[in-house]
Amino acid sequence: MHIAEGVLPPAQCAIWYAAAAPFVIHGAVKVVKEVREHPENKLLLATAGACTFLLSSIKLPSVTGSSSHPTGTGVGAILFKPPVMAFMGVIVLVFQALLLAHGGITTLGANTFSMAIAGPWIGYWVYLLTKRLHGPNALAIFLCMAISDLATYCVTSFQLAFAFPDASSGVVGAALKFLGIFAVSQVPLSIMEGFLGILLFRFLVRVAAPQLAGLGFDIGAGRAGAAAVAKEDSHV
Amino acid sequence: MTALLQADHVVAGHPGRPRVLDGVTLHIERGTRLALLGANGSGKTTLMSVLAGSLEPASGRVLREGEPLDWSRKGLREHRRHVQMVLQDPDAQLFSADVAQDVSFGPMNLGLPVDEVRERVDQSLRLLGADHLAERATHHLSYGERKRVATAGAVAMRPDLLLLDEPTAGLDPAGVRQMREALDRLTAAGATILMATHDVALALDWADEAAVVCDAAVRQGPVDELLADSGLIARAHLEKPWTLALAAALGLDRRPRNLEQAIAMLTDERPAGAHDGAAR
Amino acid sequence: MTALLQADHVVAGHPGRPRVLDGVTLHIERGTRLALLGANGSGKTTLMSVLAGSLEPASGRVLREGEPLDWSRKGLREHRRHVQMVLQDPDAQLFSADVAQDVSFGPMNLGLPVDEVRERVDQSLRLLGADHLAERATHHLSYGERKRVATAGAVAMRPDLLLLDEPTAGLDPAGVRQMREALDRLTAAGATILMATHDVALALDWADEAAVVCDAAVRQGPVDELLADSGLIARAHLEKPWTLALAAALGLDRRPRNLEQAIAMLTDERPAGAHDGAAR
Amino acid sequence: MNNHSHHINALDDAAWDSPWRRRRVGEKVLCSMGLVLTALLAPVWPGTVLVSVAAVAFILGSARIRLHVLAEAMSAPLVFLVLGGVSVLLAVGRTPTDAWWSLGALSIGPTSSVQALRLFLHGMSGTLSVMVLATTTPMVDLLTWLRRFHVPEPLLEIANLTYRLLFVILDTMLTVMEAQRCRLGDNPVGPMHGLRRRWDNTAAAIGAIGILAWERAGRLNEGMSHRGFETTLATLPVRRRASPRFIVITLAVIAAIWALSLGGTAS
Ligand SMILES: Nc1ncnc2c1ncn2[C@@H]1O[C@H](COP(=O)(O)OP(=O)(O)OP(=O)(O)O)[C@@H](O)[C@H]1O
Ligand SMILES: Nc1ncnc2c1ncn2[C@@H]1O[C@H](COP(=O)(O)OP(=O)(O)OP(=O)(O)O)[C@@H](O)[C@H]1O
Ligand SMILES: [Mg+2]
Ligand SMILES: [Mg+2]
Repeated sequence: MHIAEGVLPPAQCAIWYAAAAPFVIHGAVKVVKEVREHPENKLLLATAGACTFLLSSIKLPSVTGSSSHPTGTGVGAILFKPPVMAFMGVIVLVFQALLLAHGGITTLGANTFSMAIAGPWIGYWVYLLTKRLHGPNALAIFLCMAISDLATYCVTSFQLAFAFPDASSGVVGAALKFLGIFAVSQVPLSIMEGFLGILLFRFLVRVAAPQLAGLGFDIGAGRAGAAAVAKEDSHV
Repeated sequence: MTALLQADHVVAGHPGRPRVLDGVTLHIERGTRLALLGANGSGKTTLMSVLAGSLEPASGRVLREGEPLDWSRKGLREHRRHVQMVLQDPDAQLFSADVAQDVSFGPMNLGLPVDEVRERVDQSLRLLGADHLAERATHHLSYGERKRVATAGAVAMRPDLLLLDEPTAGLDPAGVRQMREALDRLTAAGATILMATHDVALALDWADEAAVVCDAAVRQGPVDELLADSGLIARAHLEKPWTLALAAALGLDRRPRNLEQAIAMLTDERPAGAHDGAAR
Repeated sequence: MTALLQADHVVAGHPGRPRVLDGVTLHIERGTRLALLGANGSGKTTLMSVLAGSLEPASGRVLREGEPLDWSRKGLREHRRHVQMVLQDPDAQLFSADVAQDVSFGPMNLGLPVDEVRERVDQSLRLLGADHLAERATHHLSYGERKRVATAGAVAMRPDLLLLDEPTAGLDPAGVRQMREALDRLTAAGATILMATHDVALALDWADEAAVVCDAAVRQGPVDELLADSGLIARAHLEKPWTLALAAALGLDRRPRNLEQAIAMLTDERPAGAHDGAAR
Repeated sequence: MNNHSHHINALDDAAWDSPWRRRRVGEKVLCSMGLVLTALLAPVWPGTVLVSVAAVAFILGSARIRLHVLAEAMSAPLVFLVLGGVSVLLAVGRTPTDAWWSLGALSIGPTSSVQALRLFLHGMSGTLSVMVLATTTPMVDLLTWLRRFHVPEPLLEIANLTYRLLFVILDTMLTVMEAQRCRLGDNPVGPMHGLRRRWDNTAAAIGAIGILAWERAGRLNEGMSHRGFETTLATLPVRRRASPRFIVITLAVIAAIWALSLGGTAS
């Protein structure tokens, strides 16, 4: 769910651009440094970007047959770490704006902040926290996926509320309104995405354990992004 | 005459190219071996997707045993018990860690009891000559092995009709031979097979009938007849199989289908004197 | 005798399989058309990667014009001016979304002036019969078109030696013919070509020499001789090309390489009828 | 893999075939962004409406994009705009004195409806303005153009590769999903349409797509190293002709919109 082009007033566009910039620049610097050392990592990052983009076109099974789709930033946060996702998120959002008319250019800052920064970071913190508390892996993944999805949608709701405060109850009322409306699709979706995350990682552990280990999954955090990926890649 | 499967004035395509097939009619009789020929991008794979129930035509009908295909969830489930398609790229259809598990994917989705699933897996691997692979990891298989396992996955659904998209492409000659033997076993076990291929010699040798996709339409007929039609061959970017080209060049009114028949034709036809020598 | 490129007792492989090639020796003379044959997984692609300077052998040497290949960054850059490889899957090679831009990648890496790059791009697309594609999106091309563009990308480096991995696989017969015409133009323009293929008839017709990868070693020789060797053919999972099989079955001591020669052989030999040809 | 016009590439296909492909990217960006800013900054009435009209005229008239491509592209943002508009239209809380309609805590009044209309019109005109760029300029051209702003080269290369891989992986994705459908992966027997198995199967499909994508990236990496890839992906810059006429028209249209809107509010 991205904010469409033209919807935010100019001042707010600028504010959200300014808020997102440090994270994106931080991510971009990391990415540049990373690929200067390992040019072959360009491809892995590009793959991650392409997959994130395409993930949003996969339909999730549901009883009603509605067409909800995953956002996938949670998987990205676990596999590639949030700073990298902040930068890749911008690319994906630009592509979505220009290839799918989903989102926009002036609203890019706001959408980046919600989808590529707030979602992955909050999800990732929850993931680390759960692991720190010795929570089971599955729970950590579930919470990371579900909460990064929920965080994205909460931030978006507030962004819209600031732009369009409710005629009678102001920003808070508007935020509740947007939260309420989008909750219909987003709350079940985030839960589904959480479950999907568990199944997905279970599948990956079964068939691609070495690659996952290479990415630093479940072996220890702290490895920046795709550093280890490239080494694995040579014998995939 | 109710065909096992039949496409009736089908118009189908993809978002960017809505009329890849524009009024295609095709009959698949039970027990035939049907070769599907045509240029790159002519729409062979598209036609197979329509027949398999994966791509709904914009207009026209697909009939199974004379009954129009019901494109609902339930109808498609029923259809796929009878018609199975194997795609060209084996990697894209192996999604389990080991071979037996992968082959069991379809039967499990049919909700069969575990014992029956196990039996079907064994049997279909055996038919494809791949029973020794059952316990191997899918990503350790060679290309030819992966092709056979992917086919076993479809065979395990016990379909009446198998749609195979270029089952021999990329295989070495020995691999092609093994795949052909597997297809012969399947035919003997009662399956009807449609095979898309670019190999005209293989088509002529293996098939009874051919369907050539050309200019968004299909021409169906006996394989040796269609492949002797120079006009059609040029339009469909095909070439005459060498056996037919040879017979034509020698001015012989025969249509040998493979090396053996070509040899027989040449030895038959040669003057008696030469005969004994050559017949060795 | 200094070969254009030469592998000398090369041992090479991949992490899981260290000795795919175990002491391979191969000579590529300037101007030859060399066919590389062998079973799936025998190591054809591996050998080509070694020759292209992309996979360093565990032992043994690669020599270009008699000089051992220098595996440093600088040495490899020099090597790639002379030797270029085209992979089987065109998508594994086309990274740019725009055709002309993609073809320009190699020449740009050579640090050539933009005008010369532009000229090379045009020329190599023309040689491959793909000049009309220059402005198209890579992802809008058909499979055959992508194959030709990928080859153009290598040709734009103006290499002495082109290593082509199954350039005709997956193409329809017309596409195969076009690719062969393109290869003929390249040979006429002075390139030496090594082509890996599973199509023995194509190898026999096109190549002067063949190299068969079998049991981790390579046997090199005249193509018609190797492809008439039944023992080798069985071990290497190949098959005898039909022209040779036909000649052998008819007891003729000739090795026709293609349909025309086979027809010529049969018409030569027929009028004479009981002629000794058959009586051996 | 060609022409996989999943909805993903309707706009992309249009851009590649657009008669404006030969135009300088900068000119198209000027046109599109000029309209976007006008939509955002000019008085809502008649500014946004004029911007919409101008954008549609550019897209359908001058760039000759087919109507159904534009209509299809606009359908997704429309859903969002309608949803957003409705939620702004319905105020919650104490009913304002000037409300036209109310039901419990919900009400519609002049303030909320003006806000809703503003959201809708801004959104429509902004999105249409961006479509001027999206329907006429393939992503590669845009990325190549960004080079002149000294965006670090590796970042542009990653974006470029992402774009290329998008189509390669889309192809893989469609194949994997079709393969699963063929064996009833999306439609298994079981309670609630086999919901449990469907979840497992979806996870397996996404995982398989991920792994295949990974493998393909590895192969592309190999292919590029065969072609001498070391650090940068240098390619030929595309030659384009400048069109002062186009710039003048663009500026004139934007100026006219401003004049009309400001004149409109002044009167
Ligand atoms: N990157 C790799 N990592 C590990 N093993 C590999 C890799 N590439 C190839 N192999 C293995 O090396 C062997 C030789 O592979 P290669 O690709 O050279 O065969 P090939 O003769 O080209 O086969 P084909 O005709 O199927 O293309 C095979 O057993 C293959 O599984
Ligand atoms: N998913 C898709 N989306 C859009 N266009 C497609 C899609 N799949 C195929 N096409 C297009 O439809 C046409 C027919 O494709 P199809 O794959 O059926 O050809 P084919 O006969 O199987 O070719 P080949 O011999 O190369 O496999 C082609 O022009 C192709 O580009
Ligand atoms: Mg096909
Ligand atoms: Mg190979």
